[in-house]
Amino acid sequence: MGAPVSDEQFRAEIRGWLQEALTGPFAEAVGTGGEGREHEAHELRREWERHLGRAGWIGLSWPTEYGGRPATLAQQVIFHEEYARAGAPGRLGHMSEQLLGPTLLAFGTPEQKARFLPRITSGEDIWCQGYSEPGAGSDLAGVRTRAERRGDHYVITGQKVWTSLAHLADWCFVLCRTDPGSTRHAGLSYLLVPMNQPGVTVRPITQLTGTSEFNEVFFDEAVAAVEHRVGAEGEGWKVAMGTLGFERGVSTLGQQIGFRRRLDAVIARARSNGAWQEPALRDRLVDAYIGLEVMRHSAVRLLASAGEGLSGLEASISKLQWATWNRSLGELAVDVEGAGALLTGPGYELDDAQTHFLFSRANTIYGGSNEIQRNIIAERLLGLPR
Amino acid sequence: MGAPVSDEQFRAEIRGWLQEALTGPFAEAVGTGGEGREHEAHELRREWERHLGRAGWIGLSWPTEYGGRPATLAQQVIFHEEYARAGAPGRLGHMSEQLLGPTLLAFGTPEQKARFLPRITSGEDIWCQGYSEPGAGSDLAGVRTRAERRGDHYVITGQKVWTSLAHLADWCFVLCRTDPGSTRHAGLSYLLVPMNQPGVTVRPITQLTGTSEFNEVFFDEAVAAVEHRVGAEGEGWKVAMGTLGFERGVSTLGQQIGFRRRLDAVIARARSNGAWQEPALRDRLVDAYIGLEVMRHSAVRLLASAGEGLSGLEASISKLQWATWNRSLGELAVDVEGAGALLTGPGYELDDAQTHFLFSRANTIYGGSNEIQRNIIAERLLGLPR
Amino acid sequence: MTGTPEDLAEIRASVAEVLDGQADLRRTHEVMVGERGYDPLLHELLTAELGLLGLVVPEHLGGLGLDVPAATAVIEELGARLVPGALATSLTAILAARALGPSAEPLLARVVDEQLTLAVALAEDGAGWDLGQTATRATGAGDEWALTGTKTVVPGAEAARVVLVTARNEGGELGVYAVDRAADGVDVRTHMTLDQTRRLSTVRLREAAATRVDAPGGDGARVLLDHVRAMLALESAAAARACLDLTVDYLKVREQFGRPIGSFQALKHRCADLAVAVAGARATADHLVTTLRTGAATRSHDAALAKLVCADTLMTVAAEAIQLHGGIGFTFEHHAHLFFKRGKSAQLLAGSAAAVRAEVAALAGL
Amino acid sequence: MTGTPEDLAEIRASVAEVLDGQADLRRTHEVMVGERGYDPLLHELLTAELGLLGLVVPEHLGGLGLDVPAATAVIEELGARLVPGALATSLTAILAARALGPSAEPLLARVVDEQLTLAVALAEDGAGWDLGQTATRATGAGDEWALTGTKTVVPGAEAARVVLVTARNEGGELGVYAVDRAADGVDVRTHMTLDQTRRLSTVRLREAAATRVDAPGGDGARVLLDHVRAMLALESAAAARACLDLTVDYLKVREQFGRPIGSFQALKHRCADLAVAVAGARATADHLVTTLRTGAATRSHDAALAKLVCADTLMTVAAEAIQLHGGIGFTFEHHAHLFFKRGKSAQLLAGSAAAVRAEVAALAGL
Repeated sequence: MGAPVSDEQFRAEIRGWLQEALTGPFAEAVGTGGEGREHEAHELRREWERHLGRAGWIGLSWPTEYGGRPATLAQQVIFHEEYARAGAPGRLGHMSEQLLGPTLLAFGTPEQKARFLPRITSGEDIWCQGYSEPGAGSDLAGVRTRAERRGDHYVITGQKVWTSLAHLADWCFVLCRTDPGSTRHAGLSYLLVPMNQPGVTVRPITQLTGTSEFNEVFFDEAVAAVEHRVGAEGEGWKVAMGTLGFERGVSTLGQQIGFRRRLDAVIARARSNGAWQEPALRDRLVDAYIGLEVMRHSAVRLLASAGEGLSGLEASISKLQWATWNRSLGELAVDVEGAGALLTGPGYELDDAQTHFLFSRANTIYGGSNEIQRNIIAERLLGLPR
Repeated sequence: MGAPVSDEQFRAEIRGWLQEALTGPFAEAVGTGGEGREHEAHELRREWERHLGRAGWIGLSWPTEYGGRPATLAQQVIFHEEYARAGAPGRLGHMSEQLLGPTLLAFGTPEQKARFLPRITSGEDIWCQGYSEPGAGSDLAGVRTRAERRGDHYVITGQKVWTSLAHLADWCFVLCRTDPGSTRHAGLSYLLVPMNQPGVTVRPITQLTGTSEFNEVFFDEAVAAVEHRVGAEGEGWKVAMGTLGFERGVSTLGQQIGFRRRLDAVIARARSNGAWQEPALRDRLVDAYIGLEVMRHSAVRLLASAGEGLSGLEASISKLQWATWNRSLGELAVDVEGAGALLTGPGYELDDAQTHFLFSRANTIYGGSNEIQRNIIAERLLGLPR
Repeated sequence: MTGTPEDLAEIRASVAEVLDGQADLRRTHEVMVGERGYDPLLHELLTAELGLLGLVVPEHLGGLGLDVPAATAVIEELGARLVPGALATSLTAILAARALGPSAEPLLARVVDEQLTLAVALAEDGAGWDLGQTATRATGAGDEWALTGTKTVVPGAEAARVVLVTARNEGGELGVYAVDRAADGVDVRTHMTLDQTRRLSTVRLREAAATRVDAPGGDGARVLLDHVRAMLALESAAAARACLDLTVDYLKVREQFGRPIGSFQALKHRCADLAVAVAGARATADHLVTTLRTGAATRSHDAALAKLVCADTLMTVAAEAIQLHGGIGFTFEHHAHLFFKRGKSAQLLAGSAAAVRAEVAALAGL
Repeated sequence: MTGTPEDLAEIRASVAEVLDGQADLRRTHEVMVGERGYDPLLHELLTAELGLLGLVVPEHLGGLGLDVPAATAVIEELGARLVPGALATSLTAILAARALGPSAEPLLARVVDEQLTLAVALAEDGAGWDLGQTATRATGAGDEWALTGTKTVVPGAEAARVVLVTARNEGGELGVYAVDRAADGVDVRTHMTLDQTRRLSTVRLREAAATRVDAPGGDGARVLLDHVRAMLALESAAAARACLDLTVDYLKVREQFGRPIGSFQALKHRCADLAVAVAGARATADHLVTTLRTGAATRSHDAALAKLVCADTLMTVAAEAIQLHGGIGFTFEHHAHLFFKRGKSAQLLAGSAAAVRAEVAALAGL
């Protein structure tokens, strides 16, 4: 698995592998766990992570010593494209691979890398992200969760919110205030905290969809080893910001395939129920198609100029584009359905259009809200004064 | 003319008078001097002001001792409605009657009222407004034009911009800084300055329409009598703010008739050239109609609750609504024309659609930009913090 | 009570007081996830105890004889709190019945007498709200009619004792009929709904006994449709205002980056635009009330236009409310999503935007 | 010159340098109000002296033989400065001629040899840009044709020596013909235009001598239309970017209420949205260049889509530019309105938004 392969070979390989896996033992997992469907099929999807890991599909471009596999940026995009095209299940390992992994590669000690990365690439460990806090929202520098150093441990007390997968995760990467007198960006540290300990309580948050993707996590004298701090004490902000850059990274490009599937489904529905004959709806559908084409061209352009990865700025433009686009498509999906979209299944069971409509409201809030992205673009790309 | 008349009588009277005047000696003035057409037919429109004045149509609701005429708020609206419906010419006396008159009534000395108001109601004096300055824009408190007191006179030096009608006006009401050490709202005074004196120079500003409605006015040791200061020295801000309130007053309500005429003309054009068959354009036209209906209902609602006049807040909502609406209609007008709208007459002579398209960009800038109105609404109506 | 502005304000205030105590948003939140989806005790309180059903029923029929604005004020107060159930549809049906003239008097008398809650059933699969395509059949004559057909997405039916139904008689004429929910041949199936504050039902009629409510030769079905649109408009305008208030209040207290987020100019300007939209919706709804009160000929036009404007305004305000609240606005326990979902149901019920816009254009003679 | 990215950057830089010196916005402002409406000396400089007309003409025809991106880079640099005249239309016509294959080689050889500037005439009264409705007639055969008909809103004709014209022969087949402006039977009347940076002409042909440029049986007229749309797209994307830069620079220095107005968050957020739109337009235009370079089958689709997106983006940016500049942006001497007017001409030329959107949908198989 060491020798580099061509993009065509790579595509054929992942496509073939996905087809086999998803028509075989994981057939039931197809289409589960997408946006707004995080609550589905946990056991099966956990097994799926291990299956992916065993086949070497986790940690593309990571060093082989940690279980990674050589892959160009283009091949990473191909992976995401094929993954979406196949309708493969939503990744429980998303945080582990897209957020924590790159952070450890950039900032981790050799021991941390050796300990944690192989368990990510094997699909064994699931990680969750402990950044947001109640009352802080998009203002990450407002972190109030405290970590007090006692010997070779930190003792952590505080509360995090919007922690997806916390109820399933083995570990959490947590931004804590280690200098009690500090404010804002200073005095924060980046700690790796085991979830399975008495001081950690997870409480699911019920969302407007009626389901729970997100959780509150309470730390009540929870413990993390000092050796599991990433970066220097007080430098957690820098480490976390590095991770945020990765978050809006290469997977955005592959995401487009999923968007196209969604759009095609809405258009197909409009054609079958007559909504396509309604000029105002048809114009909105065509505009959605055009918007997706613009995003696709933007992604290709980024890819051509990216080299190692996306800068935060390009990522901000991309986030603002797709979040807003997807939210609009969600509304369009129910408008295409018409009044029939107002009826749900028993127990508030939502169909695809309804789920899309409701869940996509989160797109423009999480991972840096539209407002935060606009601040970043205005100040850092355009250079407008603070 | 002292006894109150019913609204019906009032409407019949003004309608009859306008018809007679505009089919008789002022037939050529019909349709001249509208938005973006301020440069048209000056002599005739100056005579028109005197004709209006002689017939008692200037100063509705002002005290009869100053040449005013009893009229309810509803009747003032009726006047504006009938005026617009008749296609009567753009008012050269707009600033005099809508801005200066109410200011003098509220803040003027008995002598000032006696001297200036009768010459406004007779249509003799034309006034212009000296508020905006280069570099200050919407920030009126940034006034830098200085007025130094020397005996019974002020000596004024500075520059004003966006002064419509300055080249025709007899007088200008000018906001000056009389306390040289002051900043912002303090230290300003409101002076009445004769335009026909050596220290005043008027230079027209050519706008993006290629025509000139607005001017720069240079004061180089121009002189104003101390007795022609309105309000106390240093209290000019309060006086000017009073005037701004009036500016966005009752005439807005009558304006709707003019908007409806414009909209009807665009729809008629769309019907005749086939644009109406284009669903996207038709939807925009119907939305423009709906938007105008909403403005009409808003105006009626204000009128019902207004009593004496409109508050600044209601005026801000109304300004934001109509300016944005009219600007959109301007763009729609050329889109209805299609590529033919790209051709002008020789010398950049613009037709109605082109004039509307270009000039309406000013609507959202002058008289308090959309941004200023949003600030006012957010802070003063919604109570959001500064 | 003579119907002066002061009376009207008093009625509104007293209803508001009761609702603040018994049916605020927190209560709506609880009620909507219950089995019934509405609060029977509140229905009882507002009808039997407060006599709201008789508010605008003429005195000679046993009502209080007040004018239209008394009922619309109550619809607005219910709308601002997104109160589930058949209270708003009852008042809507009563207003429509008033507009139908003498033929509807027996129904109005019965409403007061028996304290009947009402729903209005117009839409059908395939036809939607296009009255011309109504397929439900009415057979019979005089006072005895039998209705057969299926009405869909009917609001209020879960809590109503009588349903007003549009149907076509053997002559092809469209009319308005009253059906007792408890009668033989009436099957009401209530669905769970995207907008949890407004359950919707399928009403199946098989030779169900009915009385005719409108006078032959009139436009009773249109009167009914216009009033349903008016209900959606009034509710939406009131809800939009409540939702904006909720949001602005939050922006004043919520701090980020060391400042109340309501001090950030980008958010302020967006709120200002919302305030302009809300003011417009409110004025349009007020105008519609005047139209209903005076019986103006512009009723269909004004109702269609107001439903379009007010539903869109609520949707815009509620979508921004979620965004401006950030994460907390995405939680189920928060109220923002109730407004958002209500906005979508107001948009999609009683005619799609495209259909209603086309109607407005035609009625305006454009 | 081999056409590497470095070569391309060098060409772009050297053209930009010349234009900055000879054809910046201030100069555009002067030139556009002159009698001719363009700068003949600049035309001479860029053609005869810099040899831009030969840039992408194959070497065996006397050109430099560079690839498509060399010409599109020049179109973008001209577009960013709103340079009036026939330079962009010349390069557009040359790119189209290249795409037409061997049949167009004689024209390309002549272009280099005689330093011909070119315009492209497609639209007709009634037909607009609907190729199927083209009514201009071509009679003749082989190398000798005579054209009769009237083309309207033709950009570049005021400064071009040859006009490429779509016309229909006696068999009803649509083709592309080259007409010398100076030939008998050719009457070019140039109009004053709303977008003063782009004069438009009516070209009347009465038995005007012409040569056929495309090969029979091909889609030459479509190739021409696609390239005109590409020109509008590339110009607009570049102009949108220039206009945003202009505006952002102003917001950084202009002070109100004691602060640079660019520090007000509401304006910042609006600029951020513009930056996103500009980035999207630019990516879409870049993609179109790749399509033209590779001769991909998606040419018509990509050109239509890019013209729609880029023209709308320019219009949005320029409208905001006027608003964000405030009063000064409303003056004739300021540049903001030039972008605004250019945006409208890009929107209205080569097909209305509705027509182009419908084409995109059809070509995408939606």
